[in-house]
Amino acid sequence: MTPLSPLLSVRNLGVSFRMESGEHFQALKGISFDIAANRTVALVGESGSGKSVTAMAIMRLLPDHHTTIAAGSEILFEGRKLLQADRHTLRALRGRDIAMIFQDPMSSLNPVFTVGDQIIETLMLHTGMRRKAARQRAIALLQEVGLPEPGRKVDAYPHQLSGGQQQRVMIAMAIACEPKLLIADEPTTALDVTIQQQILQLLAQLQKKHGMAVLFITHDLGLVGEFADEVIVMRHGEIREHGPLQQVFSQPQDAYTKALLNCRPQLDSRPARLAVIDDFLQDQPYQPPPQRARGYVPGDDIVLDVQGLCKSFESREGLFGKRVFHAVKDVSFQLARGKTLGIVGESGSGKTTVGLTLMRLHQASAGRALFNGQDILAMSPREFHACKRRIQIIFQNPYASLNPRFTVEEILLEPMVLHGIGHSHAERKQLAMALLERVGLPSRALQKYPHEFSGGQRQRIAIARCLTMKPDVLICDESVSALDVSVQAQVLNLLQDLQDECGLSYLFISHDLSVVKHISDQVMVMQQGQVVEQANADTLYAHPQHPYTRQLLAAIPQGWPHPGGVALA
Amino acid sequence: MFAYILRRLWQMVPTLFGVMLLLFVLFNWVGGDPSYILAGKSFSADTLANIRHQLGLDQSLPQQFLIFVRQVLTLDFGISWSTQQPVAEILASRIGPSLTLALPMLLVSLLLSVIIAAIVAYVRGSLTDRIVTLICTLAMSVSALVYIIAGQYWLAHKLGWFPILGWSDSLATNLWYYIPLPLLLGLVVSLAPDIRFYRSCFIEEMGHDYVRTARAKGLSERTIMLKHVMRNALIPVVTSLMMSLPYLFLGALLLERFFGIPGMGNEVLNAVDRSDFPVIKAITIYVALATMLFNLLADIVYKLIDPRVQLK
Amino acid sequence: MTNHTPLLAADAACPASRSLWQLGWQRLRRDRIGLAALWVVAAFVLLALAGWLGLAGSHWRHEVAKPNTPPALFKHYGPATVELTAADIDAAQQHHTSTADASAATGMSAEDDPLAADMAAAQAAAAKTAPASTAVPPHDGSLVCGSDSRGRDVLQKVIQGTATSLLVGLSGALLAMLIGTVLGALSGYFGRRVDDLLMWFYSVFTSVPDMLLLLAFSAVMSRGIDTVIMVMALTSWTGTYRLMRAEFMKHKCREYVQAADAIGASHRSRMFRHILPNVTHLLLVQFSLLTVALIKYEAILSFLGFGVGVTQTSWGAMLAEAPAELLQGYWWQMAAVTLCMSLLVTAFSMLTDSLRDALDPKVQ
Amino acid sequence: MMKKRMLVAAITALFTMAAQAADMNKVLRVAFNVPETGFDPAKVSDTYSGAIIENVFDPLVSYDYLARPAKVIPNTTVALPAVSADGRVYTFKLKPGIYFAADPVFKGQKRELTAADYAYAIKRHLDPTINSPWSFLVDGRFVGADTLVKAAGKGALNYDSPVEGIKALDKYTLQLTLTEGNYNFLQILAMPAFGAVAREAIEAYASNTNAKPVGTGPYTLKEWKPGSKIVLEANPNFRKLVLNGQTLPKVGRVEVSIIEEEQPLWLAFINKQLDISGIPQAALQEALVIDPKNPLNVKLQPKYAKQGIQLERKKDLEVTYQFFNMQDPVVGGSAKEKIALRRAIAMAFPRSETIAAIRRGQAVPMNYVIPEGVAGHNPAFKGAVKYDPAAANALLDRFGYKVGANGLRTLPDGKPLSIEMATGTSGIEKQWNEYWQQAFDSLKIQLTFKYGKWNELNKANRQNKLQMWNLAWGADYPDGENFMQLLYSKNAGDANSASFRHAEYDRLFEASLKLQDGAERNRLYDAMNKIVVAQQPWIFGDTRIRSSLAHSYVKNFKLHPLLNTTWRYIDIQK
Repeated sequence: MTPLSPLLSVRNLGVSFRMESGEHFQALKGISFDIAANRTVALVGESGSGKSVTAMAIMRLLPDHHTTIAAGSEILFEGRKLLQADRHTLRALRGRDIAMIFQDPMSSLNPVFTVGDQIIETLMLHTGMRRKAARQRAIALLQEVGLPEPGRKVDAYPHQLSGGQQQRVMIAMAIACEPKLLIADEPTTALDVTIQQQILQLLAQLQKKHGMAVLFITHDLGLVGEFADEVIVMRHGEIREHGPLQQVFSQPQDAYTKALLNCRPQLDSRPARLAVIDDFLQDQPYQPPPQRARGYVPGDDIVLDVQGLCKSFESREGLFGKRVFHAVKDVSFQLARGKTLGIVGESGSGKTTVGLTLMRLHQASAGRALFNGQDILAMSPREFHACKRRIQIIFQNPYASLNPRFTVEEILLEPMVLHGIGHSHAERKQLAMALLERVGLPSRALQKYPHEFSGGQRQRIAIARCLTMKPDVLICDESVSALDVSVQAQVLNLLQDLQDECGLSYLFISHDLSVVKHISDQVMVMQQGQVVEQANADTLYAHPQHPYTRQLLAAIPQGWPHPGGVALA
Repeated sequence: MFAYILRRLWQMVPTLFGVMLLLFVLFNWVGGDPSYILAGKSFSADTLANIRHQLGLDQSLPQQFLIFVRQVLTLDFGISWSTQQPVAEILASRIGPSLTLALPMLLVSLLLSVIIAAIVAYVRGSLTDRIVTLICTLAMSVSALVYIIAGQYWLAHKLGWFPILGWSDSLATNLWYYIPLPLLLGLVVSLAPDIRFYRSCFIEEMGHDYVRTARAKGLSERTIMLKHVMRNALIPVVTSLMMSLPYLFLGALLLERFFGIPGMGNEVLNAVDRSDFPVIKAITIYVALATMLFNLLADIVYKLIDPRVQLK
Repeated sequence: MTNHTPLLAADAACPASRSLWQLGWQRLRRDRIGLAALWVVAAFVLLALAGWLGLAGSHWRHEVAKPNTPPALFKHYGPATVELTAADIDAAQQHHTSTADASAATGMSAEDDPLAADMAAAQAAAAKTAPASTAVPPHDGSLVCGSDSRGRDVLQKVIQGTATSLLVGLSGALLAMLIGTVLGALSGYFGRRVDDLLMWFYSVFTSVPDMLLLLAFSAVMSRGIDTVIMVMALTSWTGTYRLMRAEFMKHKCREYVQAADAIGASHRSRMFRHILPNVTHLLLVQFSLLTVALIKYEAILSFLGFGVGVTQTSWGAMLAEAPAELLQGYWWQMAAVTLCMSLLVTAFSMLTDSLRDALDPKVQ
Repeated sequence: MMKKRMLVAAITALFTMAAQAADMNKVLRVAFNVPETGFDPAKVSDTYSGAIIENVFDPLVSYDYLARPAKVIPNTTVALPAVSADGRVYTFKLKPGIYFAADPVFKGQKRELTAADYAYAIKRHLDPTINSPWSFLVDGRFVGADTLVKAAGKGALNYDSPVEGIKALDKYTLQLTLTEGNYNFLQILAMPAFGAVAREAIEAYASNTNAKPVGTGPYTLKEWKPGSKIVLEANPNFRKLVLNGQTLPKVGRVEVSIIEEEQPLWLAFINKQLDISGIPQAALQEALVIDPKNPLNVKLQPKYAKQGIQLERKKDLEVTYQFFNMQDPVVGGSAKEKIALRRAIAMAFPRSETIAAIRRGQAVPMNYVIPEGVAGHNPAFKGAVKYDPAAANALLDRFGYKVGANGLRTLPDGKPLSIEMATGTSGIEKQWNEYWQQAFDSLKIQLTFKYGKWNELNKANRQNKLQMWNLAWGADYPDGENFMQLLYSKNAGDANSASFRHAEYDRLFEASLKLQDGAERNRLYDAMNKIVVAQQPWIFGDTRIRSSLAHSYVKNFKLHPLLNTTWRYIDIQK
């Protein structure tokens, strides 16, 4: 193989799916790219851009019965035509020459076999190793991917490992046969930032060490700077931009690429409003907006004063025993009117529990939450009912937070009916239409069902629902985490606008430090149910006091050269 | 684990109590008065009172229930009201034939249905799959009664392939001579729904991400099916199997009745018919206990197959 | 400000919005097998409706032919037994008496009978108004499905039986679902004490063998459709309970329910306005499964003597006559019922499969 | 195994005159279609258990197998008993040298049958702790027995306390003294329930006498699986019994299977899994060629006749009847309009049709309370009303049972009329109900059914909660008194299930008790029957004729009108 001939060559790949309705959906519209040996190519795009389809097409893992590969498509691996290869050839290639890591390691590992077995299986299949030797090799591999106590963990079942460890196992399995090409499909999306950082570093290391080519698929442009050589930006099944990393980041040619680079909140700047894709698709060049100052100032009106909030869960154990799990331990904070308090922390830190407990969706174990001087945690359900409209919550998953059997009208009118807002149906409907307009949806959306909207639109509907009650405090529980960056920017802008207009106070819960930095006046860092640090946003990010905060900040992927920025290792 | 089993056993107490209460209410309320059977065709009020006294029916309901509780605690249900045989002996003699029919049926049915289900799940969507599914659906649509009546009439009587009915003391004779026809008819009834259920278990498992991983590893479809999918699909299979075990004792009621198999099902019918409360009580309590124990066993086996399961 | 929303630009051209139900219906319409099954089931329901309304099968109790006439197509295949009639018995009796000592023939004389005068008058009145003998012209050999042991048209019986069995299946399933859903909803939604109590209730019911419950319940109630339905509902609610309990447990933690809680929706509203519509598709599937099971259950129940009374007939009641008929070689009633039942049950099962796929919200 | 048993039998036979005649290799396979309950003669009363008891225990007297009409002959006695002039004292002389079947209870000793055993057996029927279903046959019958029973209270009878009426005079002499003369007494004693039991066996197996029958009869119980299988084996200790030069019993082993469903029962016989069987109702037409001119004239279908299958028939000593509860405010009472209602229902019931369709002609209509074959029967009496629904309707019209707006008749006072009929749930009962429904429909009277098991309905009837119910009464002994007492007012609520109370009937019945079978008594019976016909407490049903089949290799196959089984006479020659 000469260095000139690429390891993998995708030519004019077109893939379409037969939808259930019988229509065909073109997932890939004839894309072409090469991956040279020993190179890392990042495939970046938002959901629905066709990046995963590309990976699956290379592996020939797309379901046969409703997939059509366009005529003239070609995938060459070391000169071999993969699309025409028979099953046997494919099986020999898969796992040995081309390996793959998937997004969700928990479901991608077979739950009923030990991780060792699953690695050994690959080894025995492709290298003809004996079981004993394969086991030794598996332990070595686990060691290599940095799994602690590999000798013991080799006999562990997937569920006994943490998410990060599971992903390490997946990686160990993928690199077991020293593949020439490793396809990593969103390998870190399901993981916490600190873990994500470690996995990325591990992948980079292994790539160097084993001399693999890597096709790295992600929706987060921010991740790829760390170790990609080339970047391919995809949108709607087409390649928008393809070039060396440096070039794509520093001199993006495509408006979409530019937009992607700009609509993500940055740690070092806080524009009054975030750029959105449309800003770049217009004719005029994008003018960066002015910066916004944030932070609590003395004399702020405190709307919510939480003191010593605790929440513990009990589970049965043993014959009569109970185990108590303290999800939230002695959390205190103050939320100022018209300001935002950000809560950050990794999964399991208790940040969501704080929100749910304040909404009384969980019963607090101890503590007080003074809302306009009244302790809402001590209220009777009847008293609290009146308070409910003053504090509202927006959930993480826009797909789950709207009742799929309700029309938007029903969704919006329900709280108004419950709280006696508006005097007649017509009046309420009028109000609902106005609110829809306000969150950027047309009024004819009223008659539609949630499943007919995209994630961002649904989140707007959820916001509109809260607005019907004119709340004082809005708890945003990972409200933008599930959204693509471009949509995320729109929703964040909307939230900001609403705050400016109505003087809303936000309790903004997120694991994304950049987003929290962008939107928050004050930030509270949580770890294992406790608050480790709490300060004005700028102070906290500039001068983190607690080691954990520092660790979190260090893990933020920011390794690309952007205007005015310096790449961090 | 030990603590778990202990706790589960402890939890059975209220359930058992409930079963007893239900049983007591049902049969004291509705079960008919057995004294009228024992008294014969012509009798005096004194005789009736005497019989009621002997059966303990003249005691107050709470007292009767207390006696019942004592019987359950000692697992001694006394003697049958209609034949005056010790209930324990009756049950002991009935359980063997029931199991002789039910166990082979269970095993053959399990084996066949898992194999067929795996095959059709493997070729899902194909003609074979559709034909098997159709046959199963059709087979399920015919009443068990029709199979038994028609099977006995044609296979045993008209064609003479099997004996009409009968039972012997020798296990071997039963197995090779008397069991085959009821077994066959039982299989026809039970196989179809099992195949359909297991097929859906297999197909559901085949849609999981780990199958994709296995393919990405380069495993053959057969290995994926037999190793990865089978093990996971076994979980619902084993669970449903365990749940069905207690019903083995009673399940083949119609078969027993038509083929002269002296099993539990027939005994229950007779006991209900004769208001033979002690026998009904005993069978119900035993079946209830078996149900609970097999449920526990199902959970433990579940744990053995699926390491994710936490016994709480 | 982002009031500008190109995302909805194409919205104007969008077709009318469709609920998940409508989507499900669309999917079902595309499923040829499912649709065919639906038509078959619908045809049966129509037939049953006609049966209930007396439009079809209402003459099933009329004796229109000689007993045990084979179906028209198999006219010559029926067993050639001679059916006795009342006249034969009367004639034989006359004959018997005449050979006995006629002089000793006694009975009740007029002076012994307190009603002698009335009897005479009644007999006279009856003789006067006696209509011409209403012997029904026997439909020999022209009945599609033959006749039963009383000379009733099996086809009419099957139609009437369809009506009853379907009624039993549908309403039994409905009632069982009602019990199962309400208890399951309470149990799954409220959890804790309520759940403990209902779970106890549930495990008690599942621990007692179905057959025994059935026998016990049927023994306490009188015979008839209503009893069969009640008994079935009381013994088969547990499956639905388990399903609904699990679903309500799952859904109550879903964000849309929490959101409803957050906006102040009451428990009742959350349970029945929010969660219930989201599990109804499962209920629908469960409903058709149960219906099928209960239709088959009814057959066994009837065989064991717990079926409908003499003024009603059902598939089970007809099958219960099968062993006696088969002994004499009269196979057609069993065949007719089995055919009908298979058709409906098969269609129902296929419809269930299609519904399961069509209504699955995951498939979009 | 078999040889060893025979050896033992041979050795024991050395000491007795009894010869083991039965061939242990011959097996007779028969079936019951209803489960038996047990084999203690004093505890069970069902026919099926009775059939087994009959073969294990020996009553004092029995019936001649061949003589028709049935004739009582000595069984374990030397001769028929000497009866005192007033007909109250019976003295029995037992044959010496009759031994009980070997049983561990006798500790290896041969146990001879004595008069005390019969005294004990009879007393057991009086024991309040046993609750004998036959107690109605012995209550108040023996001199001095009442005092003993009263002394026992609810406890066990004191068997050792002497009773004047039941006395063993010596080892072989039994003297029974009745409180009043009874012409049926010997037939009562011929019932299997009065077979001799050994006191030590009963006491040893006190907790389970049903499973441990120890008697002197031709067979012993070898194996019992309740409700499933009963195996009898020839009793090696059985006394020498010779009939027509053949030593009985002939067959060494009788296997009784319980098969409740008609289909397997019939198919099992056809496929030679059973040697003797009745014909299930459903198979009657398949098995028999019935002459429509005379349905009682039947022969086997040629296909079965060709196989040499033997057909035997007997008329059951029974009547079936649908009774009205005479105490019921709607259907009971002796007012004219009540009689008219009952009469109309009787007239609307198509009895001949049911005999044709359900009985397949294998029954004769009942016209007299006493069936044919029982002393006192009058074949000339025509008691049943004529089937005439039109006249029945006219009769109802006359008495003011008007047809209301809903098409149903009301009571004369305008209240709704609805009649409830008790019934079981079996298939055959359903067939009957269809005809009842038809009858009531033709009268435009609303009919509902009360379904229940026999014991529940019996209880309800005793509590006066039924209106109509169908019953059958089989002869306990072939005498008219056994039937006429069914309407005696003192038996109301018991055997008199209709609770019929009629002073004149009672007077005639009491008078008839003092008479022996004969013209004088028959005249009283006729008068009583007229009352029954006039008052209509019953709707007369029919008397069934039973057909039994045996395969060609079954020899000496013959039915007896009163004996349940004839197994001991049967031989198998394959």
